[in-house]
Order: sequence, then structure tokens, then C-alpha cells
Amino acid sequence: MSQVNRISGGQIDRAQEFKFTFNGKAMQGHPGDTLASALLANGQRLVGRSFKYHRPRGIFTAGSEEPNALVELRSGAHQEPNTRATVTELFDGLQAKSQNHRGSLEHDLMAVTDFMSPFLSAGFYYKTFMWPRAFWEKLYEPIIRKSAGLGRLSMQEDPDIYDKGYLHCDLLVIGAGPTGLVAALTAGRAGARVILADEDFTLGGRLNSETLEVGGVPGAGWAKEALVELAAMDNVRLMSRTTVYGAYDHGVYGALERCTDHLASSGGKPRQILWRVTSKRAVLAAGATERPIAFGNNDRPGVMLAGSVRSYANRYGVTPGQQVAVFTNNDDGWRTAADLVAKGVHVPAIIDVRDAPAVCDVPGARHIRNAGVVDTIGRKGLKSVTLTDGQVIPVDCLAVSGGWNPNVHLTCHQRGRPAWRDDISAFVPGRDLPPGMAVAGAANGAMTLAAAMAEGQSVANTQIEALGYKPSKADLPRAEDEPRECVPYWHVRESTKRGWLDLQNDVTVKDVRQSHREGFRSVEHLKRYTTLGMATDQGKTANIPALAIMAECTGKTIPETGTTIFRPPYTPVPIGALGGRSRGRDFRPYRLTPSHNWAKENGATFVEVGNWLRAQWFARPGEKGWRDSVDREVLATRKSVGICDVTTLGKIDVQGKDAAAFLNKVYANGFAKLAVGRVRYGLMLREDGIAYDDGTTARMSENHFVMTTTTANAVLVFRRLEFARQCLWPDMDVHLISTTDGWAQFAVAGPNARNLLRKVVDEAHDLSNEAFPFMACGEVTVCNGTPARLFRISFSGELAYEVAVPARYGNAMMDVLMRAGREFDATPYGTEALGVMRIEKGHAAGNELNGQTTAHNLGMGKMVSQTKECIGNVLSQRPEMVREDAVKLVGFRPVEKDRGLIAGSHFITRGDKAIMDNDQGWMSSVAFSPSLGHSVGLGFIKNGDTRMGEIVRAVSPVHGTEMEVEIVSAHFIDPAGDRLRA
Amino acid sequence: MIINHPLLGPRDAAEFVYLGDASLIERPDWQADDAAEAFHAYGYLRDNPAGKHAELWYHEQGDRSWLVVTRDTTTHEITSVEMARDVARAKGRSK
Amino acid sequence: MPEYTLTSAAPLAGTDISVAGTRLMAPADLAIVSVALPLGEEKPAGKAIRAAYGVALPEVGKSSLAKDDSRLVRLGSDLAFVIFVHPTPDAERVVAARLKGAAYTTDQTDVWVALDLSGPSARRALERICPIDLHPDVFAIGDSARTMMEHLGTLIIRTGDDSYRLLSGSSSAGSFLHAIETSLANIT
Amino acid sequence: MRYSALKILREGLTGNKGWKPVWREPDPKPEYDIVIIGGGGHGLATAYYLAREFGMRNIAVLEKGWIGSGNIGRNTTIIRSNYMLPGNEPFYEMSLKLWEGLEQDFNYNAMVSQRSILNLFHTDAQRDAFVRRANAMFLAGADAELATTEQLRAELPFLDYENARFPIKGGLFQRRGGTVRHDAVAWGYARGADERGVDIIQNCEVTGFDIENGKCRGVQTSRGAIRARKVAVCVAGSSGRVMAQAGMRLPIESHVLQAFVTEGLKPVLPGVITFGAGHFYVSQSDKGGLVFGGDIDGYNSYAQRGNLPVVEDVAEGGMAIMPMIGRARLLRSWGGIMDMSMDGSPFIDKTDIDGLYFNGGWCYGGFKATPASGMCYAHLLAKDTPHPVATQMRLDRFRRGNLIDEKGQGNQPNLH
Repeated sequence: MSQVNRISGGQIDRAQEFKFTFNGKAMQGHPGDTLASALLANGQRLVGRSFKYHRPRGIFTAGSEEPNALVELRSGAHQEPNTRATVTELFDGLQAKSQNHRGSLEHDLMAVTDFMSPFLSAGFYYKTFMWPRAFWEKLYEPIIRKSAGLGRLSMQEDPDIYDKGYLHCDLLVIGAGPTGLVAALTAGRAGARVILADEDFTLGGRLNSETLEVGGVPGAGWAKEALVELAAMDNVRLMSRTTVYGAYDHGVYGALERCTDHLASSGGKPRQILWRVTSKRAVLAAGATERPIAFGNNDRPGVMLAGSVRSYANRYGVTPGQQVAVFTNNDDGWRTAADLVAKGVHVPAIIDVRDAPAVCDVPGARHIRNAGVVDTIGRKGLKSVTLTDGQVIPVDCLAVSGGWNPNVHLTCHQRGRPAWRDDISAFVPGRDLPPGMAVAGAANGAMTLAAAMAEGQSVANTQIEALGYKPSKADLPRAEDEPRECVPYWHVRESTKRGWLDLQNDVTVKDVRQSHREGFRSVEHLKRYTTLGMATDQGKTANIPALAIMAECTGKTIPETGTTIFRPPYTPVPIGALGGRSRGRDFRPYRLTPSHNWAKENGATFVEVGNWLRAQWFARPGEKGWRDSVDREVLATRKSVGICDVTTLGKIDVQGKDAAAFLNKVYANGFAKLAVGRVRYGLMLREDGIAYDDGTTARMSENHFVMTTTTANAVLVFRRLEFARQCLWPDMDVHLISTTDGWAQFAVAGPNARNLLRKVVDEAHDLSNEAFPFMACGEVTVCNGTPARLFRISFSGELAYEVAVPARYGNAMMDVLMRAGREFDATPYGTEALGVMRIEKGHAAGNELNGQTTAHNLGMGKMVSQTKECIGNVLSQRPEMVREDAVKLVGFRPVEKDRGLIAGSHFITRGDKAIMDNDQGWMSSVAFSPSLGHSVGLGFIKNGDTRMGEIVRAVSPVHGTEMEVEIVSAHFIDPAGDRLRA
Repeated sequence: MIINHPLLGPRDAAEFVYLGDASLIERPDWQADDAAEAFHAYGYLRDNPAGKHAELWYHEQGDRSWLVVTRDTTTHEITSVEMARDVARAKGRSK
Repeated sequence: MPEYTLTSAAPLAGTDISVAGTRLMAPADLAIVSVALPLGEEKPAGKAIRAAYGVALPEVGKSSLAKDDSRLVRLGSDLAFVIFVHPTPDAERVVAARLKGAAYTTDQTDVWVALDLSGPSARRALERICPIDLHPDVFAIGDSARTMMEHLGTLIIRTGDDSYRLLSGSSSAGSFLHAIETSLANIT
Repeated sequence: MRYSALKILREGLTGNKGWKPVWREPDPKPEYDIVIIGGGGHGLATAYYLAREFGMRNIAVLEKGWIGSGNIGRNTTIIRSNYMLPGNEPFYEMSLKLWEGLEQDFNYNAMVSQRSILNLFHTDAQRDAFVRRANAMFLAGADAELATTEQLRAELPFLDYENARFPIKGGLFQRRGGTVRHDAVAWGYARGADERGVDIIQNCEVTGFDIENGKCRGVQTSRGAIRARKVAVCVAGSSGRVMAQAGMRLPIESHVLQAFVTEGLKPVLPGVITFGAGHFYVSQSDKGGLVFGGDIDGYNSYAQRGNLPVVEDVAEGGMAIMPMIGRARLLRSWGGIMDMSMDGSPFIDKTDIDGLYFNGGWCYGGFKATPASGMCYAHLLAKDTPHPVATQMRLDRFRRGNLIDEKGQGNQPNLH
């Protein structure tokens, strides 16, 4: 049998065998194994290399605190770097590779760094690599970069899908060990809505790893019974494989459920789900994490935490070694020895730093008291340990226990600070817990089983009582108060070799001492200078011992020296899971215009405008590029008639007795006296006097207006209007509702616009210039009775209308307009032609209304009323904003007509150097005008309105070009406006 | 964060849009002699307290109401939530 | 007389999907009209609504069903929707006529697209996208909430034990359907 | 103590026992010429340049906690000078030039790495705005480079070109942009200032200003009163709190910005990349972690922590632009308090109180500004006139209407 380290018992299914590979080597395991337990079972001790010194490393723990056993899991696009073998469920066909070595795992060329370690002490890189200057980026940094990092990304798109969800509960119980099980039972029985979440795939926590009894049966058995009871409760949700990774404001917790990570394939289902749990209360029952003791070469494969060794033996039926010594400062370490011996594993020695009698009888084990381990032998796998008195004990595994740290992490996520407790030599949750959270069990320093379970009950009762549930008084099953005495002991002082604290980042006792020597004495300086606790395990096993050593250096107590607090996440969370479904084309929703299908069928190229997709142009056969299409659309529109879907403009229904007065306050120009049946252009300012948005507003009846906004600002304008109505003028009777999606709206523009519409609008409506002049509006019907709205407004400068029909008729309306327009050669046009025509006409759009320009800059200063109360008019008059020499919006044309203007060019007066001090302004929008046969531009230039005819340089150094341009009126087409009034 | 809407009950803050200090309700008189200075202070100067802060939130993905939320900027604890319209009226704002 | 007629093509019309006993379908000919209560005249407006529909204007976050199966949904302190079956594009006029000028009405029919989700997995599917607590003790039949699902503003109404009506913007109908379909696919 | 390869060799051979504290731990003197409040990057840089450029030595830097504990120690380490407006761009370009010579200047390797910064654009309007910006950068003597989608495909093949909701239409590179090891900047300035006689006093919280007849004559601290000819506040993140002690309201709101780092990975990203259709920017540190961030949480906060919606929004942006990072795991998140100013630009100015100076309002862009901020603040403190590249960074600019609003968002700090 290749599973040389399998022993009896454990919660694995020996009837079924899983095959897997590690670095290509075939191995076997069973359902219920983790990758780590299976590797140990197969006798694989060397599993990885450390970050800095590339030291050979083995499995150190049996949980998510693992610093060493990180692998690249799976292959191809599914490759998952830095995966902890200790929490990876084994599945059939699993592939894993070790990481961070050049050459093989056994013969890592980078291991040479270990021999250079005297020169690579804490912070060495801050003191060198500076000469010569260019060498840092060309030589030193590339080398550092290449050697840094651990696992590799596949560089391919993550092929799995992820989902998210929302959960709500009265009580969230975090951790399903004995404490959490009791807390969930207590609250569940009382009728509270409970979620019990645990990161493990088998609930029960340490009960699964211990031989302790509960209620007269093995703890693991009791846990199974409790889970059966909980599973039967409608009001309880059990969530295994679910890590509650962050405590956020107001009872919101982040939780990651791993749905298919234990399967060979996700089968097209979400790999993981990110849950946002909204809880009224929470019980943190996250248990405790064992910490190591530092001594010389304590990082060899085979040196492990004692509680983890016990987990492997009891839960997985695996012994990490055949000769396992225990090194401890506390009673708990002894249980590892006892449990191993009970399973037939030889324990040659129990080395206890205390000068105290044996905790229990361990047959065959020598009790060496008042002693410590100073060194180890066995570079790629432990062979022996050397004790303080010089004796050497041959072992292939050393189980180390330095005591247990309560898992206070989530109590710190809102910057709560843990408090020190001398009796257990550990930090426990402080007073400033996240609101709604209570802590119970080992996480709260209740270190024995009986005490933890009792606290689980009492804390759960307190929590649910506050929510109005009756507390449960049921008797708890009998459990032990097992011996847990522990003395503070952090490192073996007699040791002269390097003793590791942070195994992954290679931070040793010496590094902490050097950090102290150089003045990096605050905990945060220590972490930042040495990189302590910055590795993937976030210092779960390293931080407290390092703090203790810093305390030794400073001569202060540990709590005086400081604490480390923890930030989310508790364990790392894939970015894919945090992103959920919002990726690729599903990153944001698509908004489609009502005539989208028509446009698609008619050759439209679409462009993203916010979340909208709009037709950009409609290519026809034979056209060589987009310019051909756009030029044709512009010319056809100006010649006869063009049609454009303008549904995306925001539409807001404004109703109420005070609607007119309200509009008069939110627009800079007057609206109080707009007549029914008329439309007006409106300019909206921000309160700071900057131009914000523009559009037309139509008065449909005395108390009813229809406002349009720009596409980009539809939501923002609505928000501002609600602010004005609710917060500034709360007694105005005015009501707002968006109808943007409700009406399909089409611009019909060109000399034949009226003739075309005449064929579509029902006869009862007089469209003559007299009856329906420029800036008229009204409700009409089209195509035999379909209700519609008609506005005579023009963005193109042509005779133009906008006609709106209920959105469901939008696609048909486009089709009807085109069919009715056949005799006029009606042309659909897209946003490009729209843009060309507005530039030709000198209308400002987003590039001009960019949030930085004033009405004064835009040449609309006179529109801003100073005789009424309106948003923005006061601050618009600040001295620097109404300067005479401010930039003004004007037109530009190239002196050499065949040259194309460049948007984003800056203007420099002829003869001046192109430097920032001489910057006169910038070109904001350009287009090729097919009507004029040359490029036209809009731009802002100092004193522009007084410089007509002047020739300046438009420079674009980023393109390496400049050209001479003439300042002209922005109205390139029909400056008198005859066409639109025709 | 969870905002306990006076009409709708607890709602996730992600449904809301934040504006800023609730003093933005107190828009100065545009005709006052010191209007320029008053609007400067209104538009630009903030108490920005480390502690209780009355602030404006808009329930954009909800009932479109503006709320005045009193929240501690050091702990994020929310101690009161009012309809901004009621607050505005209480401050004497009208038409 | 124009020679053209317009045919209606509402987004998602005809959608009817079943996944593991849970049905997702687009109700036909649903009309939606918003009713805004005039400031200071909320009481007469409320009376007019009661007179027109035989039920009182519900509290904010609730809805009520009128005798003619119109559903009145209160979205905010001064805003409600009337949702009813009405195929022709004149729903606003119908409601305005019934209210006799006591409130401001706006046609919202084409602003929205509706999907009815019903069946044993409905709540589990919504759990993936809906931030609102839909536990039956918390979100009773008739309760409604406007919220955000997959970046889309959505109005959810619980219409039965296991059934919900969802309304979202009509321009993003495709993405809306995709969000719910994905939820159904992901839970099965 | 001068750092050199030789020194490291010598120390390595003798057990690294000869290293000395990087800065002294002096007790505060009763009086200084200049007291700088805030031992962050800007405060330490100010002290350093006062000493080095202006020969002033009788200076104290007061830090309430440990130096570098503010935003210099909790940012995403990016340096760049890709600004557009005349009030900003020359300042940031000067800063970038100072970064380029910094390490030799203060003999400390802060790992200034000019790996380039790329801003992606996704619409024509964005392109136009980037061209305007790029040209402004040239006019100020900076570098800029437009890249087409084809060029980007060749250089950054892992971006999503095929399936993106908002297709990439190009990008604006600043090749001289990059990253710096942030903590080392604080330590390097501290070391340089300390060597020149500046007292860096940690665990010394300012509790009040001594203002007599409109003149600031010193400060009260948790370690006693300290007199000073000039008091220079430089506490971004706490500006509101500190200046309230002098009775001043500021055009600043405090907001929280979260930042994130993944587990260490072998090199995947060449430089800094910024998404233009969502909130996400990312670089890879020398240790291998992807360092990334996005938008601020959006509400006033002094809590140095944020909430989930922004975490998700940032991750969505990341997945949208480079879906190959899906299996990289977020290791740690943190929050910094940003002085969000009313136009998104900072202040380096005298106050109305004689002898009291203010530096703040850096929004989330303070890190890259550290050298120039220190230089310009030192200039102002030493000469009582603004440095030529910081003439517009005045507190009264809103009263005058001279806005420096790069984003065009107006007086709503959380939008900048």
C-alpha cells in the first residue's frame, strides 16, 4: 500500500479510493480526505518552498491558517494558485503542483538565497540596489520581481461562473464547532431564524479532531446528532463550506460558499457563491488557532502544530510520522501524544518547557520536563531534534504546541481592538465588537469543551432574548473541562540557529530583533519592515509570537507593545467570486432602443452610450468605411429627410400646480411664462454655477410639462430635481416621474420632414408652419389613432420634428417612417451623423458641457437670469468665472482645408512656444463636414468671441502634429436659422 | 450599511445615493446682501465632523425619497432617519 | 387617412419558461399608470381612489387588489401605480377618467416590462438577485418593494404563496430576463 | 549611517548587529522655528526639504501615532503626472521628476519603479478628453502616448478585447508613471530629515493651537505645550478634525477609500492599468500581490474601513477588464481616510491665522504628490510665497471661482 501513513479510524470512506497526482506523481486517498491528509497518508512530507529563502517546507497545520502547503490546483484555465492543501477536499482526479521553485521541488535552484540569508535580512532592499540609478529598473528589480510571488495565474479567462445572493436571519452563528452547534440549537429551538456557517466541509469543528466525549458519546457523534436536529428545523439554514470572511456595518456579513470546489468539475454551475448576510445578531464561535514555538530550524517538513497532528490522526486516519515527539508549553499538547499512542503511533518523547508533572499517562513516551528544542536536522524532512541539554532524539515528526489564540479576527473588522488575557497568554475579543456581535467559546477564551458549550448556550440566549425570543433553558449534554493550562513561552532562547516566526515570508526571531534595533518598534512598523504577517495566511500563526519577541526587546508587556488587528477577509476570497455574474457582456445591463431590431436588420453598427446601445451609422453595400456612411447620412438628411432614434434622451413628466414655477427655479433661463403647446430650450446649472445639462421642455398643458435631458444625465437630473422638490422647496405641488423608456422618440429632420410626417400623422392634426411652428408641441395621433407626441425641435439645424409613440410601437414606427419616406429617399441616421450635424450647427454637447464650463464660456451667459431665484445663478457670477478673457466656445476651421482637425488639440497663439503658460484653450469636438467639404471644429479659446478671423495654431504634440486654424463662428450651417423655421 | 427608512423599514444602503451634509437643505436667500458669501459657505465649507453627522441620502433604487440620516462618521452607527422633506419644512423651507 | 398602422411589439411578450416546476412568464397586456397625490390634497385623492377602485390606497410598500383585479401599489408617500390588464395604449386616460382629476396620472405601461415568477423555487431563485428579505413572515402577500437586482431597478410584488410579479425598465428587458433565467439555472 | 552594498555585506558577516535606529526618538523641545503637525509622507517630506533646500534645522514633526501610519502607509503606491489642468499638471510633473531622483537624494531605496500607467478609454468622447489631457501633459513637459487597440493587444494580451461590455478603444500611457514602495518613502524622508537635525516625535498628539491675537504661536500636545514661529498642518485625512481646533471650516469632506491586495503571484502585470468604464485600477507589487482599488465608498467617514458594495464594484470592474484574475484571491483590504476637496484638487496655503499654514485636500491622489507637496509646502513655509507650481492651490479659490476640477463634478466631494 502506498498510503504508508494511514492508521485506523477517522471520518474517511475507505471503501472508495480517489486517485490524484502531486507534481505528476500518482497517489491515492479517500472521500473525507483533504489534499494535505492524503499527501501525508502517501508519505509526502516535502510540499513547497518558502517565499524568500526557498526553504523546503511541509504541511504545518490542518486548517485555513496553513502557511506552507500551498499548491497550484487543477490545470489549464482552471489552474488555481496558492491553494491551501489543508482545506482542499480531495476529489478523484485532482491534480496539484508545488510552487515557487526553479527546477524541481526537491532541487530548487533558488535555494541558494538561503545561503545568502545573512545579507538578506529584514529590509535589506531598502539599503541597496540604488547604484547606478538606471540599474534598479533594468537589472535589480526584474530579478526581484522574477523571484517574488508564489503561484502562477493561467493568464486565461477564468472559465468558471460565480453567483451572489442575499440572506437574512435573526442570528448568524459563525463556526459550527461545539460552541456554534450549541448556539444554533439554542436559537433554533427558540424559533429564531438561524444561519449556521462553517468553512469546513464537515460541520462539528474540533469535535471531529478530538477524542473528547459529549453526553457520553464521542464528540463527533454528538455533532452529527445535533446537525440532524438542526437540519430538520425550517428556521435553520446549515451552510458548510461557507466562510464568513468579513463583518461589515449594521450586521452585514460577507460569506463565501464553495459549491463545486470539491468536485472534479463545476458542471456549468456556479463554482462559488458570495452571500451578503444581513443579520440582526451574530454569535462568533470561530474557535481558536494553535500557535507554534520558535526554535532553531523549526521550519523543517515534519515540524507541525500539535493540534493539527491530532486532527490528522483522529479525523483523517493519518499519522504525519512514525516517530512523533511533542514539544509543548501547555496541557493540550499532551493530548496529541495520548491520541497518537492510542492509535499505535510511537511517541518517543514529550518535551515540556514547564517543570511540572505529567499531564496524563502516555505509554512509551519519555516526559522531558523543563526543556526545549534548540535545533532540528533533516533539510527535506525532519530526522531528529536537538534539545537544550544537547540530547538528540530521532523523530520524523515534531508536534509543537505554543498554546492557542482565540480567533478574534471578525471582532476586529470594525477596528475593534483585542484585549490581553494573562491566564491563557492570548488576546481575546475586546469590548468594541461590531454591533450585534457576541463571541462565545474558544474564540472568546473559553478554552475547555464544557465551558465553550455553556457559553454557546448563554450567549445565544442573550442574543435571541434581545430579539424577543424566549431563551432556552435545556440542559446541556455533559462535556469535559479538559486540562488547558498554558505558560507563556514563545521561543527557545538557547537556540542559536534561525527560528522562524512567519514561515511563508521567512521572518525569523533575528529579523524582529533587527527591526527593533533599527527603530521599527511599533507593531505596524515591525510588520511593514519585516513583512511579518503579510503572507497568504495573514500571520495567523506568526503574529503573536513575533509580538511577544518585540515585547522582550522593548522590555514592555505584550499588551503595552501593541496588538495586531485584522482586516477582511478572514481567508482570501477569489476576485471572480466578488465579481459574481457582472463580467464580460454581463458586466452591466444593456439598454436597447425601441427600434433596435429594425436597426440591426438594416445594417446598423452599434455604439455604447452609457448602458444604451445606439445605432452609430447604417452601412450600405459598397461603402468603404464609416466615413462614407456618415457623410451620406448627413447629406441625405440635409438634402431631403433623415430619421434618428433619439429615445435615449431622458424624459421626465413634470406635473403639478407649481410645475411652471418649479421649472423656473431649476433652469437658468425663464420657464414661468412658457405657453401651453410650446417648447423651450433650457439650460440647467449646477449650484456652483457650472453648466450642467440642457434639453427642451414642452408644456403639454397648464400643469403638465415634458422635460428632456441629455442621455448621459437622465438619472442625475431626475435626482437633482427630486432634491429641489423635496429639500429646497418642499411645499411646491410638483410631481416627477421618468418616462424615458416609455416613449419611442424619433427625430425626423430635413427639408422634407413635414412632408414625411404628413403621411404618418393623422389628418386631424394641422402640421402647417403656421399651425405648428418652430418650437411647437402637442399630443397627436399617428397611423390611425395611435397616441403620439410631436415636438418641433431641431438639433440638426434643419426643419425637424421629434415624434414619440408608446415604446411598444417604436420598432414599427421606424419601419413606417422609412416606408412612408421612401418617396423622399428618407435615410436613417446614427449618432455619428447626429454629431456631425450638431457640430455643423454649433450646438454644444457632452464634450462642451463637460462639467468644467460655464454658460459664460459657452456663449450663453446672457441666458442665466439674475432676476429670479434659480439654481446656480448666484455662484455663476463669481469674479473668476465671468472674466472678460475667459475661454469662449467658437468654431474653428483648418487653414489648409484638406487637413483634419484633432479634438483635444490645444490652441497656441502664432509665434508663441507650445508650453503650458501659453495655452489658449482646446478643441472640444471635430467632424468632417460633408456639407462644407472640410473639417470643422468647436473649441474653447480665450476671448474667442472677439477673435473671429484670427489664425492660431492647434497643436497636438501627442500626435506630433500642429496646424493653423481660423477662429470662426460656431454656426457653420444656416447661421440665421432659416431652415429650422421653414 | 443598512438604512432604516421611515416608511419602508431597513434597506441596504446600496439602494441609496449619498449627497453630503444635510446643511445643503439650508439654501441661502439669493437676494440677501451677503448672498455671494452665503452661497460660498453653503456650497463649499463643511463642518465635516468626526462624530454625529446629519447627511442626505437619496433612495434612488426605492421610493425616490431624500432622507436625512444621522450617522456617526467614526463608527457608522445610525441614530436617526427622517424624511428630508419633513426636515426641510421644519427648517422653515416652503415654496 | 394615413395608410400605415403600427403593430405592438412589447419586449418579452410571449416569454413563458418552466424550470423544475417554477414558471417564468410575461403577463400579456399589462397596463401601468402612475398616480401622484397632489400636495395638500392627499385626502380627496385617496377618496377618489377608493371611489374608483373600491379599495383604499394601500400603505407605502403594500399593494391591494381592487374588485376588477386592478392592483394598486403604493410606491412612496405621494406616488402609487395602478396595474391592470388593458391592451390599448390609452391606459392613462382610463385611470384619469376614473379619478376625475383628483390626482396626476402618467402612463407608465411602456416604461416597464413585467415578469411573473411562480413555483416552489421562486424564492430561492430570487435570493440570488434580490436584496429584500422575502421570508413569508417578513414579505407578506401583497407586499411590494422597489429595489435593485443585477444593477437594474426593479419593483417586486408578492402576489401569492410562491409567486412574485417583477417589473423593470423596458429598455433593459433582455438583461432583466437574463438575470432571472440565470438565477433559475444556477439553483437547479 | 550611509547605506551601501558594502555596509550590508559587513553587517551580514557580523550578525546584522551594527544597524542603528533609522531615526532618533527625541523628546520635544519647548520651542521650534517650525512645527509640522503630521508625520505622514507629506509632513516628513516637508521637513526634509525645509532642511535640505532651505537650510532650516530647528524643526519638529509631531505624529500622534507612528510615522507613516496615515495614507502614506495605506495607498496603492501609484505615481503619475497625467493631469490636465494648468493648476495641477506642472505641480504633478515636478513631483514625478522629484520621484525620479529621490532614492539617490535621500540614500534609501523606495523602489521607484517607472513601469508605466495606462488609462483605457472606451468611447470617442473619452478619447477626445484623453487627447486634450495628453497634450496638456506635453505642454507641461511630461510624457504621454496614445495607444490603439491593436497596440494594446500586442502589449497586454490578457485584457478582454473580445467579450467586453464596453469595448476597449485605446489607451493613454504615461510610461514614466509607475509605483513606489509606499512605507519606504516615509522612512526615507524621516531618515533624511532626522540626519539633518529634524526632531521626529511619535506618539505626540496635538490637542489645540495657541492662538493669540490672530497669531498662532504654538500647539498644545499630549506631550506638553510646544512654541513655534510657524505651525504647519499636514494631516490629510484628519484635516477637518485638526483645523476645527483652530476654529476653521474647510472645503473638505473626509471619505473612506478602500484598497486591496491579492495573494502573491508570479509576475502578470507589467504596469499600472486603469479601467475607463468602471472603477478599477491595478498594479503588481514587487512581492507579487496585485494591488488594486476603485471608487471611494462615497459617504463621510473617519472609520478607516469600508463596506461590501464597493468591494464588489471594484471586483466587477477587474473581472470586466481582465477576467484572468478570477482565480486570484483577495488577501487583504484596508481603508484610508481621504481629504476629499470640493473640486478634487489640494491646498497648500497660508490660513487667515498668522503663522498657521495648511496642506491638505489631496483626495485619493496624495501619494504621488508627496515630493512636490513637501517641496512646495517647504517653499511656502520658508519664503511665505507659494512655489511657482502651486500658485493655484489656494483656500480662497472657491470664493473667487477659480476651480481646479479635473473631473468636472463640481462641489460634491464624493464624485471627485
